Amino acid sequence: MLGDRPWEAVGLTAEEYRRCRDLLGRDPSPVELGMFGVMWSEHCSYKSSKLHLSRLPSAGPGVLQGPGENAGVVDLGDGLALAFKIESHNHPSAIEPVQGAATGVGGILRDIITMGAYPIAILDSLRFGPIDQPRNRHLLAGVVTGVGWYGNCFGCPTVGGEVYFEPVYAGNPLVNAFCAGVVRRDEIVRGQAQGPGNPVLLAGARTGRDGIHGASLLASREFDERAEAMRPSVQVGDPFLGKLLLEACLEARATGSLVGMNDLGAAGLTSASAETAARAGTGIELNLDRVPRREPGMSAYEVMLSESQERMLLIVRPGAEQAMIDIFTRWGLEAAVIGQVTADGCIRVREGGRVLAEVPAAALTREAPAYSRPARPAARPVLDLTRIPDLTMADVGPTLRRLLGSPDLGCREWVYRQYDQLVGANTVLRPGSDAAVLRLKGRPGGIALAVDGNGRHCYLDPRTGGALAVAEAARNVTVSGARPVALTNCLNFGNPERPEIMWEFQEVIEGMAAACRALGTPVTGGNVSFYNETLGENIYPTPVVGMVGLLDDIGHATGQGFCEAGDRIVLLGETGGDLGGSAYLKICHGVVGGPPPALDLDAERKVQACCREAIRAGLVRSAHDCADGGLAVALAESALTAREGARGFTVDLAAVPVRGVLRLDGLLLGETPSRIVVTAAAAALPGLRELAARHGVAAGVLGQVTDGRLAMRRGDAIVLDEATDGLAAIWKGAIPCAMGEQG
Amino acid sequence: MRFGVVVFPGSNCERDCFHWVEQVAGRPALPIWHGQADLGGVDCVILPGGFSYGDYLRPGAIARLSPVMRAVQEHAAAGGLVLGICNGFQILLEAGLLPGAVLRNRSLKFECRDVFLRVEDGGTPFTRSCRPGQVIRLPIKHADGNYRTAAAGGDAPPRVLFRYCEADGRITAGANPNGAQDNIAGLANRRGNVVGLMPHPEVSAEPVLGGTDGRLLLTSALDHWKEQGEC
Amino acid sequence: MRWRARVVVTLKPGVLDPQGEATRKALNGVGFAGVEDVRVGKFLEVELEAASREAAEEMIGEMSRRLLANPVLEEFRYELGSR
Amino acid sequence: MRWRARVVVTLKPGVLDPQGEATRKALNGVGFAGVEDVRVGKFLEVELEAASREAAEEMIGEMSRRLLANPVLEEFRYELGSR
Ligand SMILES: Nc1ncnc2c1ncn2[C@@H]1O[C@H](COP(=O)(O)OP(=O)(O)O)[C@@H](O)[C@H]1O
Ligand SMILES: [Mg+2]
Repeated sequence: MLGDRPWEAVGLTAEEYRRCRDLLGRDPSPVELGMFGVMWSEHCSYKSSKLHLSRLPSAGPGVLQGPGENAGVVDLGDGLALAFKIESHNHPSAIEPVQGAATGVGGILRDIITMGAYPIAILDSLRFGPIDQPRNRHLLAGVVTGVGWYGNCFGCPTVGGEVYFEPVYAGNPLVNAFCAGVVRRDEIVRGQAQGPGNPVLLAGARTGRDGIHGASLLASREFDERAEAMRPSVQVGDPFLGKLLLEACLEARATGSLVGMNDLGAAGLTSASAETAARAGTGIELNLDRVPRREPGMSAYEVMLSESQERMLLIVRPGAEQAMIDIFTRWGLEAAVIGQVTADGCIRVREGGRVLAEVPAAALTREAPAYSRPARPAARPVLDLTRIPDLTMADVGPTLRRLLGSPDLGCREWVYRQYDQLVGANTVLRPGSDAAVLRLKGRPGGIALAVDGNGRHCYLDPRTGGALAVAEAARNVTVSGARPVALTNCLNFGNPERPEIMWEFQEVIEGMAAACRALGTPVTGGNVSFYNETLGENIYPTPVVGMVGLLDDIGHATGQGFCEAGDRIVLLGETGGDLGGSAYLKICHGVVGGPPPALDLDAERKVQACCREAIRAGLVRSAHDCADGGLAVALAESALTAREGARGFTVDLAAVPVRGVLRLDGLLLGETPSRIVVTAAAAALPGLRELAARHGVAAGVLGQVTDGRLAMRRGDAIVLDEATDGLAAIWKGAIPCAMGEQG
Repeated sequence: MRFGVVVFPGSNCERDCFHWVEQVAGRPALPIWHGQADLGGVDCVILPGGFSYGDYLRPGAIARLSPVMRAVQEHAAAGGLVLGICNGFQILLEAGLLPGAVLRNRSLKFECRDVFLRVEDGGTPFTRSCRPGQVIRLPIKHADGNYRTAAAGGDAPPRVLFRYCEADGRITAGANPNGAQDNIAGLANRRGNVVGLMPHPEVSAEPVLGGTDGRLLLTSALDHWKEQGEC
Repeated sequence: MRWRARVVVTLKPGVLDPQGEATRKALNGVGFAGVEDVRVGKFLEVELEAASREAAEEMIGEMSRRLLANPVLEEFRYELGSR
Repeated sequence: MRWRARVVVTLKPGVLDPQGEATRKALNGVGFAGVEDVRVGKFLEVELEAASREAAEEMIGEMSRRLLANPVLEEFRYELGSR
């Protein structure tokens, strides 16, 4: 009845089919095969990645929940904790950008809610092809609409993110969504089906035919014409229902009768039941006749695999069923007892009295295949700087204009203006600075959040790139006044069946692991998205790091914008003039090559420690790290995002602490990491100098904050003298113009 | 003075409103469930922002049918204070408690940013502690704030409380974030006891959040109440 | 008896239509130069149970006035068919 | 010649319609118990200039596919009349 190659229909290999037959000791039934298909998909099983992920450090003093649950959790002190996680929704967003992005946000919100937490912040990390092409504009516009629609309607602020444009993402846009939520330590909920005999409820939306095989077919395969044909399986989000689900779940938790909870995401009911049972070492018996359905005539197979949104699986104490159902009904939601926890470790599926599936939960989860796929280093384009003439001083103005006016470095306001950045009344630092900062009501402190990952750097040297991603995310949190404590990561890669992709993956992980250890930021969880390949083209290896930092005193929140004319501008850290993989070479010379900037983890740790202490000591007024576009762009951004009356600077490049003799382009636009531009009142300079010396960090006093003009000298030669307003118009107009919305 | 905040399915600024009232008035506000037939005896009822019923069909269209809205109608008719913020304002429009309606923003996009507002009328319980002509700064965050008076026009112009303006108070097209007719950001009924506005005072009432002008509406209401000597 | 009503809700003439305007611009932009005006409204399909056609008409008119259309800026019309 | 097209854009059968669902619940809630299902779509009136009926039909079909309807989730139909 299943044909002679039954595995193909569910995306398994003949070998994998044999494996599940061995585990069952018989042929799988159609429903069972469907369950194996989704649970053993790359997306759900991590079969190509799990052997390597274990290399990432995951333990640390503040970590209350590491990898393995729906989200990681760190301690905020005084009985409060923060749950946070990042997820990808790349392929769905490529097929239908609005719904794909919206359901991505909905999914990550439910991961946080599942921990019993109240979501307080979303960040979105986006990658598209160049927006001079209509399709990429369509994707950017649609994805931003979708992220905004879900987050705004749900009522969780979107406080940060990033957007990159590279040709490699044209066929495979990346849409990664990060969410953080607060929960009392003693109220953390786990996705575990504890206690045989406990009733199992399905709550939220009704179950429909949406997204059948989303996990196995969309998220776990390279992307080609066939994907077009799968369009009917696109899920539709309902943020309104999502918000009601949040309220109802919080009430359910408050009853004290909630034993465990798990959202229904990829692989729907199959995954939620198998995961919760496997985590608790129990089984679950499901009676599909009780599942509230949206459409008639759905088969058991469809019910088990449906990826209908806004649903939760709840495990409750016996006798609490009706109370729970009443809560959901009051919020206008469906809720029904669909089964119970068992002791035999099996997921047993009944319908119409018949048993349609009986599979050990472990077989669907722990026993899934794990591959150590072959890996082979790949050559990367070298950089011959002798073929690229250095900038003359006369070039600097035009070059800066060109960079600030490019979609790569232009202002992101067009994006974040479409997001509610404020709901929740916690947002202290909004999008537009290095990290977002939120206060914690009724407490002295707060949190800082940033997402970062430079795919170009990772492509040129995956190991260094992986370390740089962690370092930049930590730096962005540090310059905002916080102490980085932990991170979640979303690893976006190409086809793992290609040895060079596996090599990239392993290298990135090694690099990240080293940086995590050096900076003391364990990885509490994340997500892997493979098969970002379209018609043979693979994306850059793109690890996106979502970093969490803590502020003991919300008063330490520090923005990147200059604050007051007359303040001194100090550059912390040495400039090495690293041009490899820089935004400058890409934008102005169309070159992506050479080694990415070298990262000295010890120097990185020192400069961040120095910056944090300076902020805590009240020595600095603004702080901004040097990233894409290097020193020149960092200085310009600080002026362009400055307070009124402080929108300019005058600096002398001769004061920049350098390693060796540098070209002008390397000095201004090289992307040497571990550098931070801070401003301080003149009176605070000695203290700052002394502090830097104590930390062994080079500190160059470049000049001071002015208003109205951006001016650079080198000795007494004028390098740059531009009106701030002119540059501001170019910078702010970059994306609107590219989107064809204004001249 | 007792404040209440109505909770509709899909409201998402109700917690911010509770916090706001607590911060400014110093006492908690009473939660009022959309299914309730009465307002629990509050003196001022706040309809919070958010996406009641997902903004499906039209913002506020479904919420205005909730049982609680009859109580709000009666409270308003009896001269009780009613404040609608963003979606709350849209609900008041749909319910006919304030004149006019909103369309999608001119940009067709959700717009989240700070705007300057010129206070046009300091004579209502919610604006009395502002100087007429005073310029305040509050954030907006909405996709449907493009205010229109009735198509037919015929009826009297609305009692405008706030207009979008430049930092110096000039009313310009450039200062209009959503295309609203005559830069209208907020208005009142003739009597002045029912007020609605698109901007969000509740998230801009503490220094740590970067603005305090949001306090004005509540301090006004409190002054008004003291004067009535009913505190 | 079971009925299907098709309700069309449109902006009253003269009410500006940001969506329609944007759609026209977009269409002109991608080469449909001949497009002179676009107005965007809603199309609702309502399936209902009612004793008679009159009862059904009654219901539809009523619900359109109360919910489906905003009397300030919109007008509506409908067709009724049996299922 | 000048034409007016009426384009109706609806969700494909089976595609979830949260808006229609919320509207149905609301209608049931305020006493329209007989309402069993609501689906919400778009209604567009497009005025255009085209040499012939064929040319106009051609244009409308083309613009509906490219812009007015989202082929992933929606389907469309239209009527064409001259003005
Ligand atoms: N997709 C997005 N959503 C929300 N905020 C964004 C997005 N992209 C960029 N931003 C914000 O714009 C600012 C600049 O972004 P970026 O240049 O990536 O900062 P950095 O270089 O410090 O990582 C940051 O505040 C960031 O949070
Ligand atoms: Mg930065």
